[in-house]
Amino acid sequence: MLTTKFDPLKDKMLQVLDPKGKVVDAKLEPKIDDETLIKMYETMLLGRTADTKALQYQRQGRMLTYAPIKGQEAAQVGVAAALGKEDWFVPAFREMAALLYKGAPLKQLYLYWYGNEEGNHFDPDLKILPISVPIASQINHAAGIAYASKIQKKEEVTVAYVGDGGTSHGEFHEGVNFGAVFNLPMITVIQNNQFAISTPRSVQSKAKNLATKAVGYGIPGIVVDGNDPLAMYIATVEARERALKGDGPTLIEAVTYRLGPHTTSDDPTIYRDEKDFKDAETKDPLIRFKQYLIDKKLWSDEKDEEKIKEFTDYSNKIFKEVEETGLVDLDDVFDYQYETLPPHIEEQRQRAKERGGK
Amino acid sequence: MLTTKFDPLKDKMLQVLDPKGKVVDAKLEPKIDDETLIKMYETMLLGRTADTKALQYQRQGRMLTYAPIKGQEAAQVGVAAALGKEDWFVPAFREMAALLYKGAPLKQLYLYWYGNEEGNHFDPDLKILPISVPIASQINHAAGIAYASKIQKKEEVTVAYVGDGGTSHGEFHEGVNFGAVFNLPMITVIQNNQFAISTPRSVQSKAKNLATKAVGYGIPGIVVDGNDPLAMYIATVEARERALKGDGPTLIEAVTYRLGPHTTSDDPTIYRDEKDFKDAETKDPLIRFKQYLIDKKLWSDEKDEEKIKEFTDYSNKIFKEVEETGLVDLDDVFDYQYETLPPHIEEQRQRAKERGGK
Amino acid sequence: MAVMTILGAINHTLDQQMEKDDSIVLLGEDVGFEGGVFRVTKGLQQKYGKDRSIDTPLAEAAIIGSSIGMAMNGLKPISEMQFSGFMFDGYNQLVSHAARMRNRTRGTYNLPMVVRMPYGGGIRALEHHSESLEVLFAHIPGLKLVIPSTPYDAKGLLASAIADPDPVIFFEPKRLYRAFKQEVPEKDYKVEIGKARVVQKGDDITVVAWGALMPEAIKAIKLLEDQDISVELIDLRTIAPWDRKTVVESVKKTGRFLVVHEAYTSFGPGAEMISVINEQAFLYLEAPPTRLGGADITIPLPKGEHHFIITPEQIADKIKDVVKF
Amino acid sequence: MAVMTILGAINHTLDQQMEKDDSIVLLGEDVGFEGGVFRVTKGLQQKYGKDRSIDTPLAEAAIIGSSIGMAMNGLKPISEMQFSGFMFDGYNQLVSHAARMRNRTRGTYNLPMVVRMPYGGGIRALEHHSESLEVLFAHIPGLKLVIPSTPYDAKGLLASAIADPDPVIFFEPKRLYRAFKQEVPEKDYKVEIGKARVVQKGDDITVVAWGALMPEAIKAIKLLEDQDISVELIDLRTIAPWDRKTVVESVKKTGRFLVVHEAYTSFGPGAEMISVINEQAFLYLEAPPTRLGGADITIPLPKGEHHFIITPEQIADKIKDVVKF
Ligand SMILES: Cc1ncc(C[n+]2csc(CCOP(=O)(O)OP(=O)(O)O)c2C)c(N)n1
Ligand SMILES: Cc1ncc(C[n+]2csc(CCOP(=O)(O)OP(=O)(O)O)c2C)c(N)n1
Ligand SMILES: [Mg+2]
Ligand SMILES: [Mg+2]
Repeated sequence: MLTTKFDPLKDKMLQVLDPKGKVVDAKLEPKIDDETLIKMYETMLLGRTADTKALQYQRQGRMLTYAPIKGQEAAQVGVAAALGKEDWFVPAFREMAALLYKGAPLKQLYLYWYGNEEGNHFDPDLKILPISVPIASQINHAAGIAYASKIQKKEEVTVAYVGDGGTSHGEFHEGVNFGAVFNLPMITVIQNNQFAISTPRSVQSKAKNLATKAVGYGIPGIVVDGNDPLAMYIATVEARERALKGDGPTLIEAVTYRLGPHTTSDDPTIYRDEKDFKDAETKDPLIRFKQYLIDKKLWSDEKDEEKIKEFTDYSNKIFKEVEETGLVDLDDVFDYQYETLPPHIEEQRQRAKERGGK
Repeated sequence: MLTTKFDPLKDKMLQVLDPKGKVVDAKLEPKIDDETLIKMYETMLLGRTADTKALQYQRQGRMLTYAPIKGQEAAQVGVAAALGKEDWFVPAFREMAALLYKGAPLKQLYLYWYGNEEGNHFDPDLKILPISVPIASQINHAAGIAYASKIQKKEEVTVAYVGDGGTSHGEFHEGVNFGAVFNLPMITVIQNNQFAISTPRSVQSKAKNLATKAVGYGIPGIVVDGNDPLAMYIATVEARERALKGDGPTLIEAVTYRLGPHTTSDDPTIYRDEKDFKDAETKDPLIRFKQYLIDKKLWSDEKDEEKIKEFTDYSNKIFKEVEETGLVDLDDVFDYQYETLPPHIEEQRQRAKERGGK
Repeated sequence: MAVMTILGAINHTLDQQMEKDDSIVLLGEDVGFEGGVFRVTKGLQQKYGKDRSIDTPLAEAAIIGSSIGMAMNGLKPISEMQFSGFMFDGYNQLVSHAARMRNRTRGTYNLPMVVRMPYGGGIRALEHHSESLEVLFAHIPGLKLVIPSTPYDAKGLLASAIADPDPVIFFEPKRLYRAFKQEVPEKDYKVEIGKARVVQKGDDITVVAWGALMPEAIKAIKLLEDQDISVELIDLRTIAPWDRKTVVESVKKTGRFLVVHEAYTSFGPGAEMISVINEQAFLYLEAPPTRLGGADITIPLPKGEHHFIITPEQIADKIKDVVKF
Repeated sequence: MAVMTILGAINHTLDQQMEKDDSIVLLGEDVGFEGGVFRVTKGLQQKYGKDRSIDTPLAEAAIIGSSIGMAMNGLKPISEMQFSGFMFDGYNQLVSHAARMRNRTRGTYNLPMVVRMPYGGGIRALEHHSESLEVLFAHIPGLKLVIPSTPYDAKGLLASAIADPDPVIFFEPKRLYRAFKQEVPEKDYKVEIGKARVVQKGDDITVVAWGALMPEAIKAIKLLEDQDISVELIDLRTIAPWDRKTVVESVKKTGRFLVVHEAYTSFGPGAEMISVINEQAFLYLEAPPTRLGGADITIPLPKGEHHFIITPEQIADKIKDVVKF
């Protein structure tokens, strides 16, 4: 088992591809069909492109606060690719690439950051939860979903994401422990991007790595190179199998680096170490995965340029659609408070309409 | 270091005295002067006696809800005896014996359960915090106190107690982690008495022991026989030294068993296993510590009977005083809300007085 | 028909609903094997199994947070906070998620979930065991809050809460758990959420109360029997959304209003009712709409609790004050 | 005298107080090195060191809970909740401990601590970044809640909050952080907690507002300039304990009352003021005391936030309604 071989107590990190895209241990290399490999890379590339564009829109004053994923694409797509359609995905708020892979339309992801609740209005068949802003609280939702899967004997796994900062929060503790105690089909992925806004990882925990927390919950944990999609993939496949077999949850720490700002309101140059940052850039997940596909003759630099152009156009087109949706209707902010709106709120709606609200 | 030798990952338990009071490893036996040994035992015995009496008073309808300590005396006195006068003690709510050792008057401990806030009105020189009912929340107070000690360069350690149930709570996680991250002079003692009301320890965590949680915080942890006052003592001495040296916090799991009900409103026979209970009775901390002192010629059965009689009378006398204090004055429930009572609350007090409140 | 206490009625209703609907699960600290510290859920784990009557770790955010997840994946969780004073750790889940999931997802996910909690004082309990925190739920859009004062209503309101497609907070007046019995129909019936009950008709003053203070209000009216005061007594039953219509109509008739609650007075639930009466019945008022609430002090431990508890005498005096204004 | 924004005044006050008193420490998420996400504490770690300006783990219960411990052991902690919508994890510490420690220990321990949090909407922010949760603090005995609306008051109220021997919640109207500047004296001065400020005298109606809505109320009055309405405008400044005397005296004079707040209307802060006015000025009332609050809906994301935000026009219309009643 990977979680035994890469026991977090040994402080070793699971890696399949090195930063240059070379396979470090052929025995670990997963057998993924070409189509899926290409889908994985394309989703990472779409994620990267849409991310870059979102930042641009924001700088142009067209997009609101946005939380970039740059550098974290592998930590997301590697997991999503290992999931079935039937599995649940419970995001924090910085998982755009995983959501895209899971089938969320880019339009909705943009809509959300554009400030419209329609962005969280996913097709229920996607089994995606809405973005969760209160840090770590979503892990408890994942535990509940997984509990329901278990007792209703549904063959499905729930994956929840949380940041390195989130691991310090009480809700992380309660949620992961709940999953452990009831042996739930659940995977918690810590996207350790080294920062919680300006606060470095070292302020969150004195432990060598965050996956050691698994020990205290009595569940398997593993530290994975979060910039390596194949390592993330195999760690997830194993965790998922364990979950489906009834062997309970797994805690995966994806070690990555946030190459962008926390959000568009943030200036990372204030607090990050320039050398660390430069070093992190050389470990960019896209570089290594592209090289891996090129070596496998599944990709080329020309193709890459072509796709970036395509995705850029696509992002622009989608964002234009988003901008055309304009403001949220008055009815929309009232209609979903309850199934049946209580009379006094109905009156508030009417008064807002009389004032000319639409 | 004990925490290395008894690394919780090895799932070994630190013990000095076996259930019969024999020293299991002479190298571990601490050199405690006779006076202190006797004070330790006498405090355990006073705790036991006052506890038995409190249950009786309650059954006679004279005492309100009370949370007994029976079986947990060593887990408390072993720690308290290792502390200095300058150290802080942060209780949960089931630490009567530790509080007695730390200098809290029995009268106040009784007054608290009798339903009078005066019971928490300790002399500040005792450095005891009031009883904390919201589970695990007190650990964050301990972290704050220890932070203040550290940056004010006060040579003092803070000990916080929590139950096995409390380890599942978010506040446990946040508080212990805060202490770890800032390397604070703080010791967290988990009194694992096997139950949180009716809920068995196994429902709180899937891990083999609760001290393994230390691993995830990057601090030393240790599993100690909580019915062995000498084991608790040496574990605390070591943790305290570490704390004073600036080497940060320690997590101690004291493995014990709640021989009484959760509180006087509870009937443990519903949920506890009779065999486990009988077995736990044979591990009673008083039995073994008495024998140890007898073997050391510091105690005798006659002395024991004499002391029990003395402590019984003492408890009766104190409880009589408590009963004589009667109801809480009206002014007392208003006076301490703020340093200066806002006018509208002052009016509420006046109205209550006009209604005849005293 | 069987004669039941409030506690018995809740247990019976949980049983009846769980029997009908296997998507219902109970969860909370000690709710399973032992049936809760008050024994409200007694026997249900034995009958429905551990999967559906869950002893959880001591973790309120996990209890409410996992309920949310369960509700999103086909279950109808009914969780228990052991005492309302211990719900704080779960409060974030209620405010930030339970209240918002339907709106946040524009209807993809609604949350059929109930959170039960014993509330209120008067049982000589330890600190944090006596809170009346209505406002903390009533102020939050997306939540509902109901509080029965009789076994009949306990059953009917709980059945409605369980059937409700949105999250409902169900406060249980622990002081009344075993205080009295009432005939409760065996059949499955509902008491509508959002509808008050006129306990007694009257012309001089409208008195609104709920939960643990209903019996005290009734006693107060008894104390006034020899006075010539005709009281219209309303059991609000639902605090959010409360039945403005019934209350306002009543005040339009009586011209006088008193609301009685154990919650702290300042920024308390009564203030809301007074505000609405001002908005909707100002010209009918013959005296200032008035409240009698708990003092703005930490609820004292038992030996001082009498300074806090609201008595029938105090209610009667306040009624007289308002009528004599 | 220097010209400052509200944000600048808070930073300057923290600096001035920390310089005077080394027992003051700042703590919270990102408050140290970076100076907070709004830069309110900028430069203070550089000046006073890491021990006194602490970047904490992401854990609100630890932030407030450890503040309590610090306050018991000789420090004066000033903590920051990054946004008030994220304080829930720390709310238990505020309600169950900060508010109660003095009473619980009958005076052995008091807690000189301040909890700062930006509150309110109107900055086109993400979910949970726009809450106005006054009631959650004002309803709890043992806490105080202050909200400045000007740089001058921000300095004076913060200085008072720091000097206060009891816990004070300090709401910062983030919408106004950098909205305008005002002359702020360099010297250390205080604005008394519990004292409102009469912004403008008037005879026809008393309007009460605070924090982020003060500028809107002032604009509303401007909009009414050509109408013959004389408004007495009061900046409440302290929500708990609020200045009943100033407000009630004003209403006795004007006979009319409007309170404006962004908090949800139902069970909102305005209801409390209306209740007290009923109790203390009923016979002076010429119109129902009225509130204009946020709708009882989850605060919408930016593209729908305008449906929620209270505008000067709405305030002006409401003033007219009350005066014309
Ligand atoms: C409970 C809570 N506290 C504070 C915040 C404000 N906040 C938003 S993101 C963030 C940092 C999160 O760090 P991490 O968990 O590492 O996730 P990342 O942003 O790196 O993806 C903070 C403090 C919040 N959203 N929720
Ligand atoms: C936050 C919170 N939730 C629930 C309770 C109710 N309660 C009181 S004691 C207890 C069990 C505590 O178990 P444990 O931590 O093991 O301590 P023990 O009682 O065994 O000493 C519970 C659930 C509480 N006091 N606080
Ligand atoms: Mg991070
Ligand atoms: Mg226990």
